[in-house]
Amino acid sequence: MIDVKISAEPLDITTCIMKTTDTECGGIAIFIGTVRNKTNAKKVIRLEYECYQSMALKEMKKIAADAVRLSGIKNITIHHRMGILHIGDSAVVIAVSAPHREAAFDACRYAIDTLKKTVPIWKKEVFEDGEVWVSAHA
Amino acid sequence: MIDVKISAEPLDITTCIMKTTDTECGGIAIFIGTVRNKTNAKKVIRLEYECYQSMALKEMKKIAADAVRLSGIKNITIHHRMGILHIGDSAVVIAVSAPHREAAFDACRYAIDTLKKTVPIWKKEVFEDGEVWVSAHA
Amino acid sequence: MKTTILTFGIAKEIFNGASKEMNLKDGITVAELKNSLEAAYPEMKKLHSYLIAVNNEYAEDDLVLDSADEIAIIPPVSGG
Amino acid sequence: MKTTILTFGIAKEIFNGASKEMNLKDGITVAELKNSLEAAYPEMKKLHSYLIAVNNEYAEDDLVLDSADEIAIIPPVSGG
Repeated sequence: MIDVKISAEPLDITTCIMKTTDTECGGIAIFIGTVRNKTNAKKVIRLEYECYQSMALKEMKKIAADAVRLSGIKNITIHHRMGILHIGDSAVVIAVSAPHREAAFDACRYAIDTLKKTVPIWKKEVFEDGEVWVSAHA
Repeated sequence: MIDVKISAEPLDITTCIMKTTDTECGGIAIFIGTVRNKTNAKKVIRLEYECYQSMALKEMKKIAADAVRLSGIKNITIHHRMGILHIGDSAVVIAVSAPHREAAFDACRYAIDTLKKTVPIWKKEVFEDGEVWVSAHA
Repeated sequence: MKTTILTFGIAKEIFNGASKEMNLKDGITVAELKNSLEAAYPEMKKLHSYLIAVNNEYAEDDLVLDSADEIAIIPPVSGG
Repeated sequence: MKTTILTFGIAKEIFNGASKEMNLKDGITVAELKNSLEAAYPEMKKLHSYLIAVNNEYAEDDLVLDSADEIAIIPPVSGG
């Protein structure tokens, strides 16, 4: 099962886990990316996420399909939040189930690492004294 | 923060995640071990868990402390269920938060791998035609 | 050929809008498009890197663009 | 010395109870205890492996036991 979603609403972690649970799988590995209160010691007020939605969904589906193909996992859910996020909010949830836990961990890590490299999603960090598009400049 | 628990009641995954969430941490890695419907193609009816509680808690605390020391993570929650579990029930939940996701993944994996080797907890698999203490014999 | 370029993130700010009508020469490649963009918007050269997506796929420099293509500027991504 | 051995998992079944009163010679080591256990309960030799815990810690073979120690038989663990 592959479930990929981009949502303007808060992510529901329990739903992601329930969708991914499988009685043939003994383990679920989950990664939740949350908004930190600081970047390089500077206080973060909020993050603003935007995406190129059609392409982002396509890239997320590729990651999910590759994770299934490469790791032998059975189910993967990738949900990413859009819009304005505050400290502690979940930006991304990735849940992976597999008969064996090694594959679930490998695939979960592969998915978040690759998402950060290839999926057209951008975040702007808003500080007290300005804002910056993350990674835009060297 | 280290939180270690052995419980006869169903594990509350949301609570484990909330306890582990930290505004200084950008990522949470979670592992949930669930009861599979089959072992080597044999249908599993239920699992029965028991433990040497005082020593199990001590070993779980060691794992948590080592995870903090070795990986530089900030928070780790390890909850293990006892008693009779049915297909799909969660036997163990490990949640780890860290400023960076690599450490969270490493520590989560270290914790479940080590728990399975050192913590005095035992499970009996009950099949339609018999039962077996897992790993007891070669 | 006349085409619309989609922009996101910092590129949206550099282009001052989420999409930009542009007149491009017929048979233009991705590499040539990048040169045109950088000539018209020098701020683009200050980015750490950026890619062009054509029809929702990352495009190689030698790809020839068509007026029917959906073309987008992809500045460094930062999801997760 | 008189002591109580705690047993778990399959060891509980082999010993037919969660704890067993045993008379051990004074100054007995963990290795000697294992020999005594295997002599009295040959089923123990069929286990994949097992360890002795003393006061909630895994014990080395040469540790000398005291009547005040909490001694437990730890068959192969299978948590998670």
